[in-house]
Amino acid sequence: MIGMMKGLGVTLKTLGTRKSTYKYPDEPIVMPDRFRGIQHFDPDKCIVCFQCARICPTQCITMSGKPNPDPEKKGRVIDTYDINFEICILCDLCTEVCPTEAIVMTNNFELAAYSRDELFKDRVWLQENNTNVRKDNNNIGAPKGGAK
Amino acid sequence: MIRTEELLLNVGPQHPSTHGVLRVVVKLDGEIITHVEPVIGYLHRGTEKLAESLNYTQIIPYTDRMDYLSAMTNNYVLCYAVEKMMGIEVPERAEFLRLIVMELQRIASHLVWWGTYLLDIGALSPFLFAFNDRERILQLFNELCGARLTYNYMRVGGVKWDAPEGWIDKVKAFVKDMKSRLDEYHNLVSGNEIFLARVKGIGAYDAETAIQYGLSGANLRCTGVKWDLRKNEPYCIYDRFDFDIPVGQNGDCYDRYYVRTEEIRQSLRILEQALEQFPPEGETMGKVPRAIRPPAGEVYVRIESPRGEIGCYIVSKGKAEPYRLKFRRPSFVNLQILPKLLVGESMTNLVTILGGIDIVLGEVDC
Amino acid sequence: MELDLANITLEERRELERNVILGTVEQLKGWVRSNSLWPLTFGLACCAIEMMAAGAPHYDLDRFGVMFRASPRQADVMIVSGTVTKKMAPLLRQLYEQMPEPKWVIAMGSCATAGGPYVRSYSVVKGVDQIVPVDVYIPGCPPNPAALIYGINKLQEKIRYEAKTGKRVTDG
Amino acid sequence: MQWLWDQPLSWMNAAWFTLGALCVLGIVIFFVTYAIYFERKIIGWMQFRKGPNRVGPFGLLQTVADVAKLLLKEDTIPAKADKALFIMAPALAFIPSFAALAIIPYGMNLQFADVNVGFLYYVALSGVTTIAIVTAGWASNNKYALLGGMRSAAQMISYEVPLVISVVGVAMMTGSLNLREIVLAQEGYFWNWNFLPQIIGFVVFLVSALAELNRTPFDLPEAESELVAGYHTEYSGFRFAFFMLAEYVYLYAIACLTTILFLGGWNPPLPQLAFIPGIVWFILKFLAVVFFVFWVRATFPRLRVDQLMGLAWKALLPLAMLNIFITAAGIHWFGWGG
Amino acid sequence: MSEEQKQNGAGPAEGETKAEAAPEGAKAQVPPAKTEGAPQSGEAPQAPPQPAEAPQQPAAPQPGVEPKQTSGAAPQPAAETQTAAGASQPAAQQPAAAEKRPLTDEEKEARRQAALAARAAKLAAQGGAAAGAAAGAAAGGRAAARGAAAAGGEGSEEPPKPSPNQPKLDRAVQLLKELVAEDAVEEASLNPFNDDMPTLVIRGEHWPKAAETLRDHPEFGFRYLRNVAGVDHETHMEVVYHLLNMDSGDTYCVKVRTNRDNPSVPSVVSVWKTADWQEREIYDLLGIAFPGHPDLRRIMLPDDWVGHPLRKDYVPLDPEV
Repeated sequence: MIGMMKGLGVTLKTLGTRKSTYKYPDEPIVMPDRFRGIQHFDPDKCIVCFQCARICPTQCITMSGKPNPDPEKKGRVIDTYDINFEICILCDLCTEVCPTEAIVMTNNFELAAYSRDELFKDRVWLQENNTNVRKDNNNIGAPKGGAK
Repeated sequence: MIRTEELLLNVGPQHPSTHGVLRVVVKLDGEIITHVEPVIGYLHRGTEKLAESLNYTQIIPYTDRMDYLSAMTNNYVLCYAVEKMMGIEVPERAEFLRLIVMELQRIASHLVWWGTYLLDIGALSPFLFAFNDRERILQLFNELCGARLTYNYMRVGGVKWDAPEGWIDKVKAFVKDMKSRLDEYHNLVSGNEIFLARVKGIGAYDAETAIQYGLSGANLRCTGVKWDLRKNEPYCIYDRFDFDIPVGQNGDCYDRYYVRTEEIRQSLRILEQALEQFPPEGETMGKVPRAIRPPAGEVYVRIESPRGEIGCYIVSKGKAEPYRLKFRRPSFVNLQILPKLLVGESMTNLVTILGGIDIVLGEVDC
Repeated sequence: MELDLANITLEERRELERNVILGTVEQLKGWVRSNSLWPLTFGLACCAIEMMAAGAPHYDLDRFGVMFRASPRQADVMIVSGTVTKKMAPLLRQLYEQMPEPKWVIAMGSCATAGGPYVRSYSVVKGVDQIVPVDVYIPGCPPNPAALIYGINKLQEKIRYEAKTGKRVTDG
Repeated sequence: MQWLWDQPLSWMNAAWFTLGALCVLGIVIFFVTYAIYFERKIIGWMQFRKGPNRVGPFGLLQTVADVAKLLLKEDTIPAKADKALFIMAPALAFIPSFAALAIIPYGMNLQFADVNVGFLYYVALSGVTTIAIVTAGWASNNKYALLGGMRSAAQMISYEVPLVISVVGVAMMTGSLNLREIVLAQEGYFWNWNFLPQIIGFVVFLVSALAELNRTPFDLPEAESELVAGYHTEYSGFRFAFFMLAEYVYLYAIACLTTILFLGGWNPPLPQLAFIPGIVWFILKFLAVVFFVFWVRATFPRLRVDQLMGLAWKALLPLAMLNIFITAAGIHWFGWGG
Repeated sequence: MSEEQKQNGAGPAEGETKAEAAPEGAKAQVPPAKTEGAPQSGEAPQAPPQPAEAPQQPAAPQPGVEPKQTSGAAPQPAAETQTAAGASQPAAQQPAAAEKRPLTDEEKEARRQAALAARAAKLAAQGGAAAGAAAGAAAGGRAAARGAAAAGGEGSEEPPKPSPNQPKLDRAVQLLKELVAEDAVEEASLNPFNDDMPTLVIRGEHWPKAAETLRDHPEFGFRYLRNVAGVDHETHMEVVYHLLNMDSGDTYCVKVRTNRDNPSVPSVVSVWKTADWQEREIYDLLGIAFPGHPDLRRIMLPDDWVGHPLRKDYVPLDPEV
């Protein structure tokens, strides 16, 4: 019987302790800085090197560049860039290999949608999604000294 | 004489206590089980076939999703295998981070097991107690690498993220609290006479059967065999810390319970020592060539995951993708003893024994 | 304002139906159904652990009246959490049919939404909406419990909205 | 209420009777709704989490929403189920539970029916529910339900015996089975309530009462983890609501009986506190017993079937017998009761 | 640069790849040529710096350290490998490795010898690969090539250090030859990546008997079967068993080969029960039949599944679902 009494004692003690429930829908939960939510894309930093598209295990990033409009600068500018967020597994490899940190994770996780085609995030959406962007974006995979 | 024919019962793939999608076809004679045939494969996602077309850095997210209760140990076994093949040196600080993270993961995994095992036996509160404390570990991981369950934290040659400042003190605080929480768990359950009546002497097997069935982890140690890869085949920096291996005597459900709860205490001990000797600075990534191409050959490495010995067998042909990647999954091997244990038991014992073996279906079906 | 009910057009009739007295009864039904969603425990893979964590003290689904029921007969919503393989698909369909009528489906995680990391695997059904009609998709792999709560709230809004206006919600 | 029964049976009185019955039904339904709500809240609090607090103010409308939703659900009857039995089972489960409430005295003259075989009446009616549960298990043509039904039949029958014998001690001390007289016999200070001299009887009564209610640690029939949902696996919608209603009405009945038989009904613990009306004491003791039942549900694991049977026949029954001898000795030598 | 350095690290294995990967011969041709470069330097970082074996570690780390090259090696050797990897040409090592230089010359001779033998055998293998019947010959040819390469490999290992497992390997091969059958062991080698785990390739028909002896013979005592893996090399199928002797703690790797068209390996469920499901999984995913298995059925895939997904030539029926 002693074991049962001790058990009852524990539950009674917990009755009084502080509850650890977040009041989520009323107050938003603050995620730590490194939290991997949906990506934020900054088109002018992008040098269209296709590293992120290549490293993505589920190949959900499809992008296309176009030659630079103003003649004196060489290289390519990003034209279309969309992430099929249905199959994105938030593994953070794309931000790791991006040399110019054009693509960065944000802390937003509220992304439930009623239909699947809302989950195709195109460049415009990714650009506007700039609330609580991740600050220290540790891209160890990127080649040292920027893109060579 | 009344002719009683046997009742074929499908403890279906969707069942609260089968820890995922395991179907056990059971022939019942009244209340006693006469024949058992577990059917698996409902979560077979073909990771090994996918891995043959992905390079090593891309496989790491898939290892998280194999045994989703201890993602860190899966990451480690893959990185360890590739590092062994390529002879890459992992810096001190990365080794320490890996050890701390793996031991935290072991505690989290044992907490989930403890909660769901007691939920199967009928007690409602332990499940909530366990998840309440596990949440703190998940928050630590969330701060460290940004995810709660699928971390993708380790890389070949080291770890991706260094510990944010203040993280080590948070882990120290957690370890101190967890000690007192563990005593409270024991008060709540371990002395409870109903629990002991439900668990003692159920599903017992001896050391010889355990070795014959190739069991590993707590299922092997509960029979008295002192075999823990952290001690017998040391990897990472486990040989610098002293901790002992809890061992049971007669291999029944209670001994498995005792061994696993004792293992949480031992992991806390390791964490304490590791946190003291944590090198203040040092880089977290070893010397790794840009494109990871292990030389042609094969390697089989194994480490101690919370569920047993997880092994990674890589056959490489020198290309960036493995030619063949096979994981030796402890839950898949441990589940084989279920039919042998269940014959002659009652329906309620089926749930107790299945809970005691502690399987995760993501790992069984891989 | 003279309105003879005999020869009014169809949409007027539908409009009438929607917001006169009938409106409040429908709204009441919508409020009742959305506030006591009993999900069927249908945990397949890693998302199931996050679903359990959502039931845990920190996020506590019980606050929304969400009580996990084991039998499909007493469940209103089926939260498909995890990878649906081809071997599991017929069983999922069977369970869906066993659930009594006002029922909804939440596809939790990118595996259930579109196959997730196993999109090129030979044995995975790419997206559970090939088997059952899905109401809310929650991306993320696995979506953290707060995202699941956000998804459940979105489903509750959808139930109330459909009860109020009678129109199917498919976007927005 | 006695003058009411002496009236000739006219249409007017019949209306009064039904009105009285309806108000008792109202009280019980009110109790059931808030028992479910408080159970979820208290068990939540015991597990570090808040219970339902978003549906109404503080979540008070949560159970109202649950019950209303269940009424609105589609009524599915499995194809090969035995239709008549399937429909009858929930009704058969609820009716005796509500009928058993007639004999409970809440106060000096607050009693519906003053039957002098009070407790026997209750035990007879609660037996009918066992049959209902077995028919539910059998009719829903589902293996899990069948197993659940069989188990619950075995459990209910084997726990009825210790329940009844443990009350024999009380009956011997008060010399009558009429609940009102039992409470009257317990006047005075709290130590001449029945639970002190009858401590063994009290413990046996509590344990077998938990088993009668199918609650943890004896909630085998609807064992969540093994038999999915026990005998009401196939029931959905309002039929399932009936089963839950029956379960909670029995909880109400058992809590009232415990208060009356062992905790001195409406008598205050100290005569000096007599200025507070008896009904308040009755409600306080009643809530204490209900809290104990919730508290046990949050803590204990479940017993196995054979252990459960063993406990009933090998432990509780001998204890109840022992209690009778002790009471007999007590009455004879120490002049306890009477 | 680091490519080559990695490539030539594993002399013996390289030989094996070349013979193996006949189709992409071109690529394989290039590295062996340079194998002669500096196998011993490749050896040093590759092979675990056994305290006894690593001459260039004058300050041997604490004697008790396990022969584990990951972290066990004291930082000093780590610096050693850093500089070695840093060096542009493995040959231009800094003085610490100098005294090993005299060894490389005659050892280089053995290496070239092995490479020649391997190339000759490969040609034979290529010729025979087409005809199924010749597969045996190819296997034989390849085996010879690997044997030679392995011998070569051993040869290269021999002089710098007699690997502690080498005598164990010979003892095992010799024991198996006596007890089981003369031609039971096709070949034996040490796996350089796995702390020199002895690897034996045993002929299919002798495998049940060999398994029996491996478990019961007091000298072997492999009561714990760790892992059973099926591998589909384009030219043949292979089932790999990893065995463990719990008391002495040493592990062996045993391989059994079978051809691709109707692969079959005798089942060892009677010897180790743990092989039951693992063999069913290999049958299910790779299609290798296991005669003698109690109930060989599909375990992972639905029963009406067509084909074996893990085969290299598997094409899924309904890719888009």
